[in-house]
Amino acid sequence: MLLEVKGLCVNYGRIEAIRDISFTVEEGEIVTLIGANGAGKTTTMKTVSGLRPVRAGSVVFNGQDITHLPSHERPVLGISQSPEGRGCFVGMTVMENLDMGTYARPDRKSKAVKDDLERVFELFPRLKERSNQAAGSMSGGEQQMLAMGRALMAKPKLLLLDEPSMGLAPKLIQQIFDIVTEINSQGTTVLLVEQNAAQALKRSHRAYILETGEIVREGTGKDLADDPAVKAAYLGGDV
Amino acid sequence: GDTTTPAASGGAAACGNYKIGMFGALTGPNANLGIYIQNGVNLALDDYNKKHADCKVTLENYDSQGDPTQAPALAKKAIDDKKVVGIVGPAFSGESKAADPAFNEAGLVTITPSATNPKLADNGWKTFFRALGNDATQGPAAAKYIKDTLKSTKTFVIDDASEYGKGLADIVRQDLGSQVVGNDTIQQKQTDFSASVTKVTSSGADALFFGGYSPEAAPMIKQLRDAGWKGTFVVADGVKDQSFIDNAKEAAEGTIITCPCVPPDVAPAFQAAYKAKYNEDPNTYSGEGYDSATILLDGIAAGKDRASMVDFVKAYDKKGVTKQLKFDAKGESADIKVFAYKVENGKIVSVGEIK
Amino acid sequence: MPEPTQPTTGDEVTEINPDADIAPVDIGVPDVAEGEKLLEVDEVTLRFGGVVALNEVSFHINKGEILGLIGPNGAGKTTCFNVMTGVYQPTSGAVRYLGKPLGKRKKFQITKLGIARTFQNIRLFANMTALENVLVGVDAHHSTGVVSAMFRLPKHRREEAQGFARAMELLTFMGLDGKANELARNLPYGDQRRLEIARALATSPQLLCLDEPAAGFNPAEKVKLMELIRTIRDQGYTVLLIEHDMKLVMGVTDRIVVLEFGRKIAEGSPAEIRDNPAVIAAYLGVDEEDAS
Amino acid sequence: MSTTTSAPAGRKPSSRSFKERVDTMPRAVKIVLWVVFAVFLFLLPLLNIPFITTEGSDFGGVLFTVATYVLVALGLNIVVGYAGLLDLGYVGFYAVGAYTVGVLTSEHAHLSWVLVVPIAIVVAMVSGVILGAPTLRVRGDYLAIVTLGFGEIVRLTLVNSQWLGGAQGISDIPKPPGVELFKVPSLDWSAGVPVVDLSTTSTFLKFGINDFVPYYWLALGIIGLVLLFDILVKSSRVGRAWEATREDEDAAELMGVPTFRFKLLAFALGAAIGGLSGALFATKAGFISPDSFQLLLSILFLAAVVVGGAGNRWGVIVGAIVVGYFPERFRDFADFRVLVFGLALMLLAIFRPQGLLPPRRTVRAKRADDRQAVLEEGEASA
Amino acid sequence: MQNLIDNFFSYTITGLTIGAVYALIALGYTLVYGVLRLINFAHSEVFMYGTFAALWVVMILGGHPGAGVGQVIFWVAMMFVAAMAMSGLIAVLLERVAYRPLRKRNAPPLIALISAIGASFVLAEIMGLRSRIVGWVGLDDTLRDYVRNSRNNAGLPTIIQPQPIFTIGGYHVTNVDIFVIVGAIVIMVILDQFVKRSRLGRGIRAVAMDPEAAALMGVNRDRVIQVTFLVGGVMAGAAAVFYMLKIGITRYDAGFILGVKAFTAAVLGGIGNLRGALLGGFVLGLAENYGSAVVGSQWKDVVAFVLLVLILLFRPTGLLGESLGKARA
Ligand SMILES: Nc1ncnc2c1ncn2[C@@H]1O[C@H](COP(=O)(O)OP(=O)(O)OP(=O)(O)O)[C@@H](O)[C@H]1O
Ligand SMILES: Nc1ncnc2c1ncn2[C@@H]1O[C@H](COP(=O)(O)OP(=O)(O)OP(=O)(O)O)[C@@H](O)[C@H]1O
Ligand SMILES: CC(C)C[C@H](N)C(=O)O
Ligand SMILES: [Mg+2]
Ligand SMILES: [Mg+2]
Repeated sequence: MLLEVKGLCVNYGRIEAIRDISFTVEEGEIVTLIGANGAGKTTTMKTVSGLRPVRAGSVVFNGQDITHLPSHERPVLGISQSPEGRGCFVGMTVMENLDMGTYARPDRKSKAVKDDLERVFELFPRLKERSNQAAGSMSGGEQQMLAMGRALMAKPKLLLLDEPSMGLAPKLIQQIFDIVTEINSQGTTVLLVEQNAAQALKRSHRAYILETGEIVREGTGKDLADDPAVKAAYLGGDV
Repeated sequence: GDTTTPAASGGAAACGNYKIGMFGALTGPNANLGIYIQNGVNLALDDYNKKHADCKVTLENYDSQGDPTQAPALAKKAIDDKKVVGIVGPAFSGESKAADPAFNEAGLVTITPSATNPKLADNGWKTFFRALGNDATQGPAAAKYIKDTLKSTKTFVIDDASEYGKGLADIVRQDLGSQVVGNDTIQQKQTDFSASVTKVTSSGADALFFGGYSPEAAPMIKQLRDAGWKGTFVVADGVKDQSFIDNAKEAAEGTIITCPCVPPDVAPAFQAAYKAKYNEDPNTYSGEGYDSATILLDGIAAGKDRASMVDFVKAYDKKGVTKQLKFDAKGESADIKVFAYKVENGKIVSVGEIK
Repeated sequence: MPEPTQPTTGDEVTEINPDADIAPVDIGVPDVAEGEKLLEVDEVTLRFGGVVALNEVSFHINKGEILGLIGPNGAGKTTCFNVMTGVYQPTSGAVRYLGKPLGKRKKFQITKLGIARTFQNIRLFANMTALENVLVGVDAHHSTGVVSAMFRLPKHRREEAQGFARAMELLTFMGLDGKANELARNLPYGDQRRLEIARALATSPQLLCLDEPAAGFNPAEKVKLMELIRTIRDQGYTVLLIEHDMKLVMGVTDRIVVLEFGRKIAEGSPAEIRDNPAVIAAYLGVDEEDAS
Repeated sequence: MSTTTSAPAGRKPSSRSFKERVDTMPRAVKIVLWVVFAVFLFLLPLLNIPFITTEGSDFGGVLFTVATYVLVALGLNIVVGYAGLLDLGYVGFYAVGAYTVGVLTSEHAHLSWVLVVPIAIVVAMVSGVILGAPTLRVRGDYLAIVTLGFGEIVRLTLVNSQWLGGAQGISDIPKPPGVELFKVPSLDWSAGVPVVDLSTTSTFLKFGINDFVPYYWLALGIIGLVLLFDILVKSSRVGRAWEATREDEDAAELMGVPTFRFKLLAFALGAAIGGLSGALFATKAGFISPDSFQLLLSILFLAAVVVGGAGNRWGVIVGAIVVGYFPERFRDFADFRVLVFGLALMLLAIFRPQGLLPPRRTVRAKRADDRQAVLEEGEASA
Repeated sequence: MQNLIDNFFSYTITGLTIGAVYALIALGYTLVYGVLRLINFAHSEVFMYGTFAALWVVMILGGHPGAGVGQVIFWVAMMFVAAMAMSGLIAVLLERVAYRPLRKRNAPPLIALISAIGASFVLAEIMGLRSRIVGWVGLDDTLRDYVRNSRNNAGLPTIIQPQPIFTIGGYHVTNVDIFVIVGAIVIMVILDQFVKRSRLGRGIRAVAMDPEAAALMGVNRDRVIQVTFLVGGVMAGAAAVFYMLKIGITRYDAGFILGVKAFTAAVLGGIGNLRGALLGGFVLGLAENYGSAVVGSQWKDVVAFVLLVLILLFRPTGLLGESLGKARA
């Protein structure tokens, strides 16, 4: 088991953003969290990457209890997140942003980094084209690509993707999901949050549904996608 | 000593519990100058209180740190204390200008043992008295020394833009006339004088007169010497302070200091008493401080209060340790001497009166 | 015990009030008849160093329509907004509004002429209340200065009263009237998006430009947004919409302009665009329909 | 006075509970309370209340100083608190106001005080525009250093221009014409209980050289007017435009706010109030020199605004009182007073990071954050 | 003007020496600004402590004029060690006491400026009251020479006797001039390399732009900030040594004016930009000297600030623009 979240509670002030949620991610899986706006998906992701302090419960990664580990020590363990709202370093160039992805890599000086860079450029040719443009002046979708590319540069064991398709053109959304499937098949475990539930469920091994801070259902991607109740609530008129 | 006053020795009942004030820099960069004066004042008080053990006069300190902006508030404080019948000070010209109008309005007499700017006496302040010569004599004396003794033909003049420094330097400039080869103005608290140094060295001056105080004089001469300038550094009473030598170190050697203050050996009795108390020779304006305080104390002994003190001081005419203490209509001292001093082996030694 | 500052349970959905009268007030610009050209982008080119963000783009917007602006990421859609609102000056070409070129007008002057916008990344005045945010928009056409405020001159009183009424009307329309005194930054994401629209409407624009208003919305919310956009148009506004959600774009627009690499590659009705092979290749992707 | 009339129009100071309590009072009671408070403020220098009254320095003078700080803080609050422009050279405007008075009443002309003060305000305002017009295009912290430079340029120009009195300054600035209506006695507490002391009085309004109380009264009245002005302007379109500009300049511009004009307006108004304060200072001091306008003073002014709570006029008043009064109060610490003051600033910053009376926006936003912090700390310690 | 032309090299060289000091101090402002977007107002005091450390170590070692080369080198080396250690320590302490608690409380940047101002007062006053403070522990007699007149100047004996090395345009360039200018540049090059090699530059910029995202990349914010303060402090320590060798006198409030100048230099070059600080320092030093030559020393600071305003009007983010080592890190 790569990631095990048990009885997690996280607050914003008095607001309980998530209440007692538990889930697991096995090595090699794609696991999706879906849920309405404000259900607590982002909060869950931030807690796994250490940006939000935990009120109760535990987070175990690769057998190590990381509940209270500072966020900056987690990338070293192999957790990397592409945050919601992108979080690019707007004043840095594209290249420098990608460079930041390798900040915590022990092998950051090795050739492997160059290969990974090539790989990211292959996935997102636009980034290569614009490698010297300031991230802040990139279009919304381009920044989204950059955020994902940067997370990939960390070569994580567990990749956290928070709404990677937000703001992307339909064609690119397809590509993003293809990329997710591909890197997963190459051995990276993925925890995914998506509004684009239909696509996400199709691509993932398992999924959890969050509602107002609690997990209300879980199952394989296919089971949930076929479930009429889920369909009605989350897949509705989705493209 | 002088005559004890029959009138005021009327016992405790008539005792006014009077105070005199000491107004000047007791802390801050120019504290030494204030403390030298304060020492003199304290000595005068000791003398008085020994004689009037039943009705002692105490000293109230108004520490301006030499900062004119603090002066008005301090003056107000002194004025509000009704026990204060006279002030020794303000010590510096700048703070005098700021504080004296209030003293004048309140009718509280001030005798300055050290503020030398000539213009101070031109304001028509009834309460202003100066127990020493002003820069209208010190300036020409300095110029004379530069011309006659140093035989300088090319002199550079720098001032610090202060009431005192600029006033004095301007007088020196006027007196030196065409032999002034360059002028510059610096700021108080400035530490880097590289531009001035270049100006002085490139002017070929063989003497430099600086009107200002020791915190600026010390780094200035140090940097000049570092740049290889060999001329004579001439300064005035504002730099006659041990801290100048402590900080300029070797660079201070040979500096000429003018001062309307008497050398310690002019008044041996005072020198001995001072030495007994403070374990060192009287320093800049200690004697003047002693004399100024003595005038006020004599007034107290004569039964004067704040209101009547002005006339008492105006009419005063006695020999003090530094000179005959007598003031003209503007409050200026009638008896004026300017002395030259020189820094030798880390000490300021007198080289005689400039006549 | 202090009360909770914000009602942020996920299931609370803000309902709009389509009945509220939010019709634009007269802002002293000439009126254009329904269906006539309101704004015209004419051969506009914009370069950033080597990047050609817009390449001789031309299209126009008619009064009273909802025009969709779509295209792949980085195609130049937001840049187009920026040129229309005075953030950037075109390298060549011109934007004509009401028949006259915008020229070198400043941003605020263009707003006063009647073009308003929302932002792809929400940019509210985070530390002002919802009401104050909208009032800033309303103020665009007010002229009270220090003197009239200081003496509370009649002009000031009149403007304040009218402004307040209009701002509340707009908040009511958006279903935000209950949150008028909440700080913008404390509002849930969806409400922030709506508040941005309210603030833009407050300037009484002839043309309202929305930049990906549905980003991050779930399908249910997207449907509501569609309603909202229609209602806005029905109240007398012209709308230019950037959006990647095809369902929404196809469902609400009258006409669509497609950009790619800074060039216009297609223009037409939603149906035409849906079947345009160039658009499919560049933007929609082939297996798009069988996704759900 | 105006303080009383202004009260109902503005937001009340202090915490919510206090505000609530005040709000629920009948209007008549409120008015009476405000009147009592105003009277108390006017009598403060004569009440000689133990502990509050400074021992080391004249209390009337201290109160006057505090009042000028309050005035300055109100002006600077427009610039820093409302419009969000970091100004480190505010003392420059203060100096311009003071020197206008000095030059026109003593150094080069002998105009009447009543005429000169409005001129000083206008000159300061113009200097604000002159400084602002080119520099307000510079953003953020760059503006801080540019304004700091301005303050120093003003001071150094004063030092080096003989026409402006040079380093020696300008003295004999005349007093304002007084009206001498009545005498107000003071209280004497030396017996432990207050006794009316008829021998120590202040004359309303006789501007002498050794009684600072009338100057304080004058300043207090002016503060009331400025406060009223502040309340009226802030709660108008102008105030909203400032806030919007501070929050997001580009977005504000795109919502139709001519941000540059409003920043300039804030600068000019702030400068005018600073100039007014400087004019008062010069009037009371009777003597001004460039030393009175050191950079340090700009920093203290800024400290007053920030410590009090930039953006909240009541907060900055409290801040000004802290910064103006405490160093005097700390005179007991003699040499250590600056040290103690520095420590106090640090402690205030650490324990009241949003200022003593933060503006409403911060209060609200902070409340949520604080509770969060408490919960998180509880967790960490558990 | 004629004076400037006649003595151009003299003004240039002396301008460069003081400029070197500005530049080194400016680095501290720029580095801290780079991470915290904050004017570290107390940095001037960090520098001032360095000047005293440099002075005291010479006093302890009995430094005096006219010593042999070996001894002089030893003294100067010890000055560097002492000043850099002292300034580095004070800077780190400052961060711990005045900034970190605020960061933990999410304080707005302006209040951090106030805390910095408070800290600046405290540090300066402690130095200005050192005689009193050591008096409490009864050490005032023992330490007499170190604490005497604590509000007045404290002078360093001339341990390096300035010797003209070569003459250029009539100005005798001395060993001290060369040492200061070359030394400062060497130190900056070392720093530049250090920032580049150590990832510190990237970490600083990342933290400045988006602390959360930086944490996600594995950047330890507290550490980056602390190292930044340390490095800035050490640079100020180096500046302090050069200052003492050149000016020779310090005081408890010596930091203030220099701090303002150095901050100006940092902004002039483009705050947050290391090379900008270097350039800004030199430009400012030269401008001041040239200005003094042309319009008189009393206008020196006015020249400096007018120049600053002019440059910012035409280059609103300084000569080299913002952002720490953008092209390199
Ligand atoms: N900074 C914050 N302060 C206060 N409340 C917050 C904050 N961030 C999130 N919340 C609240 O916590 C809850 C969960 O938010 P979260 O962002 O995790 O939802 P989400 O599922 O990611 O939603 P979305 O689909 O909109 O991204 C919501 O009620 C939200 O309002
Ligand atoms: N200031 C700038 N400097 C350099 N390039 C820029 C700048 N602004 C935009 N660009 C580039 O111009 C192109 C168009 O950007 P724009 O933001 O208009 O795209 P968009 O169509 O809105 O895309 P998205 O759907 O991703 O938001 C992009 O490639 C972007 O990187
Ligand atoms: C104490 C003295 C050096 C003061 C100096 N003569 C002055 O007038 O300011
Ligand atoms: Mg989310
Ligand atoms: Mg866009």
